Amino acid sequence: MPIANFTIYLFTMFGIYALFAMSLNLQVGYAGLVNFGQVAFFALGAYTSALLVVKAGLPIAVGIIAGMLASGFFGCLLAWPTKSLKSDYWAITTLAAGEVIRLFALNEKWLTEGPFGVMNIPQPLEGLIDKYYNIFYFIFVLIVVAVVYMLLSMLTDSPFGRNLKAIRDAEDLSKSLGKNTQKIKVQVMAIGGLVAGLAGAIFAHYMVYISPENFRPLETFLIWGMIIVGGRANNRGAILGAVVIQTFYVSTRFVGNYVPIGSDLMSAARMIVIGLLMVSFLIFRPEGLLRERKKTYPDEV
Amino acid sequence: MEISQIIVNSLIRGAELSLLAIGLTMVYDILGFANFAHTEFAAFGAFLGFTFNSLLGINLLLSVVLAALLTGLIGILLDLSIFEKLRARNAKTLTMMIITMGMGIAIRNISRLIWTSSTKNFPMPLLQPLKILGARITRVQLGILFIAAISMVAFHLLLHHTKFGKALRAISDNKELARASAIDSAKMVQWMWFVAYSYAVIGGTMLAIEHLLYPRLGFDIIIPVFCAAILGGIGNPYGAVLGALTLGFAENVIISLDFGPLFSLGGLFDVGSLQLSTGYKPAISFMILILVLLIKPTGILGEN
Amino acid sequence: MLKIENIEKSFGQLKAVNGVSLEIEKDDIFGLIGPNGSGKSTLFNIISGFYRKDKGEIYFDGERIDDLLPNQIVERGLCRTFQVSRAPERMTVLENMLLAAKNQVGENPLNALLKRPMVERSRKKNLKKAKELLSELDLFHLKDEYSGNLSGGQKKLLALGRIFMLEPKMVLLDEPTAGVNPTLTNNILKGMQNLREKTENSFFIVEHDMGVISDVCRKVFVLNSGEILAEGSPEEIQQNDKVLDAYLGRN
Amino acid sequence: MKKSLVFIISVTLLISSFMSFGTMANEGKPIKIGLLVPMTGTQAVFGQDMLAAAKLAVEETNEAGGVMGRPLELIVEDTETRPSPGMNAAKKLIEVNDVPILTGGFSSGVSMPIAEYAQKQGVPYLLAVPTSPDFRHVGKNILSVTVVDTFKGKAVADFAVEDSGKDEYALMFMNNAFGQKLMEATEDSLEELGAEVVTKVSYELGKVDYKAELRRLFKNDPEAVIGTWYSKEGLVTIKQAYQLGLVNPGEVPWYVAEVTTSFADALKEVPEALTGIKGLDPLEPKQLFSKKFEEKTGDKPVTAFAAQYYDAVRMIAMAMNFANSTEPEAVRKALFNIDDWYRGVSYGGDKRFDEDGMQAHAAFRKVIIEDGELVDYKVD
Repeated sequence: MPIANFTIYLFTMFGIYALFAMSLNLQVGYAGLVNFGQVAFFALGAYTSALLVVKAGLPIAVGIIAGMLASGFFGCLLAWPTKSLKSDYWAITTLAAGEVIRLFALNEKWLTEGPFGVMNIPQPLEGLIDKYYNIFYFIFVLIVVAVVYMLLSMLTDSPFGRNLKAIRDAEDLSKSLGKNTQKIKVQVMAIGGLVAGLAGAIFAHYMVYISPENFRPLETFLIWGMIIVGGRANNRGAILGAVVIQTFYVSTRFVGNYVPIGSDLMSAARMIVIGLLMVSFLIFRPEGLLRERKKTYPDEV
Repeated sequence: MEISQIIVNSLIRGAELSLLAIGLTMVYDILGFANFAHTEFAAFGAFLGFTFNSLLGINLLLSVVLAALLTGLIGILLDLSIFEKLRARNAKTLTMMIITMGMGIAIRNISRLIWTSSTKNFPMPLLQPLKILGARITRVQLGILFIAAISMVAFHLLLHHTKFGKALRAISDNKELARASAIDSAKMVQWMWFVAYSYAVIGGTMLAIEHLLYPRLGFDIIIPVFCAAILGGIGNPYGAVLGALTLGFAENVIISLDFGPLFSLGGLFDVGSLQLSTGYKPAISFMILILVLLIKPTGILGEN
Repeated sequence: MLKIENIEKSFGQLKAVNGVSLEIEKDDIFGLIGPNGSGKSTLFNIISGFYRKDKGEIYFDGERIDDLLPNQIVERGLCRTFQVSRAPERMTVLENMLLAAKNQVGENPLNALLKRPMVERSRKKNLKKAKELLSELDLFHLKDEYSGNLSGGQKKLLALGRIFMLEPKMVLLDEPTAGVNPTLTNNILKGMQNLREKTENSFFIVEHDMGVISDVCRKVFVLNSGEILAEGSPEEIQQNDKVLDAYLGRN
Repeated sequence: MKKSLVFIISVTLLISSFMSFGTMANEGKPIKIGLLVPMTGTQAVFGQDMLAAAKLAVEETNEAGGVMGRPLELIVEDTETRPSPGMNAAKKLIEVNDVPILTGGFSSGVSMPIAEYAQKQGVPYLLAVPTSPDFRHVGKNILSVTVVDTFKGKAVADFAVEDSGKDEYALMFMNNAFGQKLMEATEDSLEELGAEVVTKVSYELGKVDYKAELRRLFKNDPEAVIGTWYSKEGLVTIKQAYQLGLVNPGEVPWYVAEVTTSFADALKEVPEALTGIKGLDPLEPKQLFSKKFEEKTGDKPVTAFAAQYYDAVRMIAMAMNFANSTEPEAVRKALFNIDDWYRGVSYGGDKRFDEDGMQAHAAFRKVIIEDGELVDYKVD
């Protein structure tokens, strides 16, 4: 069943990227906060969970939750100094913060093992389920995606979600209507952080090994591609985008088997396509594949 | 390290960054969005210059000028084909910013596709350094300082003694008014892209000459360049130069400082020498950026 | 009710507001007029907390508010509109109204997830009120339209509607009829007066259209070059020589 | 929702069809082995070189009759020098292409998770370049054609101390798994020899400015420098060190753990800056491989890694012939039997494994750089 295994692996990765993309989508799509360093949150979730489980011997569930909290806390921390600034500054600050987290993981060997990475990260229930572990993990990820999707939909449909859209479309209007926009921005960075941290922790326990190399800025660009192609302010769009971009990314591997093109060229070409996809979607179909849904209230009163 | 050496190193770093920051700050100011592809075009232009110089055998200065002009033209073309339309559509700054990010990814990888990931080295004589006031400096670095100085004087003249410069300053001073007035702002904006990218190419080439040329060069300097522009106050080209020099100085000082005495609390504890790991060097500009944003987001020369 | 004392504000060399003092009582409509660049909008931005004053004090309901953030000022019942109406591109008219509702349970993300029944109840209540207000403002037929697609006048009406969702004690209206066609202008004024009678709150209107002001305002302040030039009833103002010279004389 | 469902289904079909192509081809004649190469990312520079060497080995194997009478074929996958794509590559090779054995690899950080995975899947992985001592403990399926870092560290420390007789050393190694282990090993060996390490500098890969690192390196006035680089970083470092006036091998000698790897670019670009620098390179017996490689590709191999890739592929082919099987476990066992027979082209050519599947022997060549050429060097 090797092919089935590979397919399950791919679909598990779809799920992890879908979580990751949804976290960015909440910040960018709903609240209009440009975050070019989302990979930092992913990394924090992954490292926190991995280190707590491997080094402190805590249960995996505790690790995952701690990973989420660490990443959510980092969101607050990052949002604090920038909360009153224009969104351009967010873009730059987050881009830089993403690199700082990676540098920290690379340089603080006493804590993170530096470039060696964290090895032998335990997997949930690994002793109990043996043969079909891939399938088990895939189902686990699927359930997490479904739950997160549901919770995020509840959030974005709520007055909180409406406040986010108002900040995105007209920040001073929200202020004039009594919204504490700074607090809301901190909240949304925290929630986005929680979800990205969750994605990171799940990733770490799936890969069994993480190192700073996993968290290069490239990952952030990939998920940007996902939400722009899939559709901003639409969680289904984020999931669809994750599937499309990830499929494109992996399938170029297969193309390489049939078309004689150097692998370096292939990788460059792949990123050119993703860059151009971002640009042309924003010009010709800014809403993405799945557009933001209009919220209507049927006559119920 | 000798203080004279710190000053020389800071000057060189500052000179390279300022030519990049000038264009970034102009575009940011006039069009209202951060151009994340700015440094990528600098690297792209440096590659063009390298190609002219070492493959076609054109003289180095001429190659750089040609590359700068060509990249400037690309800037104009991109404005005509993309940004002008988006401005007409009143696209949000967020959209513009993400487009430049996407564009940056594409340009970076186009360079990779054309010139491959392997590094290029501008053919330069490798010479032992000269010693000036105790500081070591190479002839190439002296040349870089010289060209940067000339470029900055030229920019000053451009800003104050040409129709373009006057229009640019007018728009910068009062954007509402300029939009309403008869100034042909579309044409002016295109000139601005041209100047911004040409200067970026000069800066990028200087970086490539001093160090190395490779496709990710543009991405590696994006944070310092932004930091310099913000430090100097967005929209202020002189501020950008000052910001770049300040950043260069800060980077060099912080990395050579020994924090040991500070943490020993006046000799109470023996902590030995305590220096920031050089691995954190790229993080210095980020720390400065955060500090500026916290204390004075309008930059050193900016108004409140 | 609103007391402004000696407010000053400069932008670089330019003194936009230069020592303005004025007082506004409860339950009536007041006007603020002045030529372009006289500092009206700047003053509004200072009162509503969008700009920081350089000097001076502002009191609302006896409480000092000049150091508060915009949202804190709104919480105390002092609300504003903008000269160029803000209209979120991808939010419907009805969502705009719901956005403005005060103290919604579901604005806290935790409540939105955990206190679903309460959120639902508050939503129903606000929905009812929003629909009623929309009907009164003659916007009900547009309730599912994106607010970004409305005309300028409709946006101004919507701005008024949002303000009333907030149940304010006092409203600062920044040129509520500028650039609006006469029919809609009437709608806006009528809506404003109707609602004011019902809710007994005060209005402070910036206008440059003297006609609008004299129709609805009890008292008018005239601002010129950042200073109060005159104050009084619309009739008094229209006969004030200084005002005629500085402002009306040019028309 | 319907649309996205249709989309997901079509994507699945697309992927499966690609994959079934893969397996159908698998039933054809050639015997396939999986090769992991960094063709992109930070170490792409070496990728071409190593791939060419592996292809040369395949060609020679096939000219000599192939494997069990069938042609040998490489399935090449790019690791992008990143763990996740590396893992994707390995999974694809094992699960889709169903290869009986993996080889190649470059950075230990990328290869470690792959090794863990291959061990679990029961597929042997013959490491061609990664050198972390940790591979020893992953499991029986992990074997190596190259010596671990501890060997190299000891070798360069011995050379430096024996040659220079100095006591105070400054070390400069890259901040990745390879560099850090090598630095540890070098430091330990130096201390055993009674010498002292006065400064340790770890540098981040891929930067263009190592002036700060170089100043650190010389801060405590070391009597000699030991370090290693990858080609690009080596070029920048030596250029800037030279311009800072820090390269005076007459006064402060430099010893480099892997000369060709460190200075592949620098030897071409700035040979004058390298004069007098000494170091080690894996010994390639009689340079036979380099000659063949040059005939084939027109260039000399850039680094010694090429020879290691060549060895890995030749050894796998030989093992399959010995075992007369492509069954993973049989091939793995056979690798232990061929090692007395096979004469390699890297590290002196002795390719005998120890009981953990690691290399037990290594021979180095001591060189000094003169006029951009590596010249054999003898310690007096």
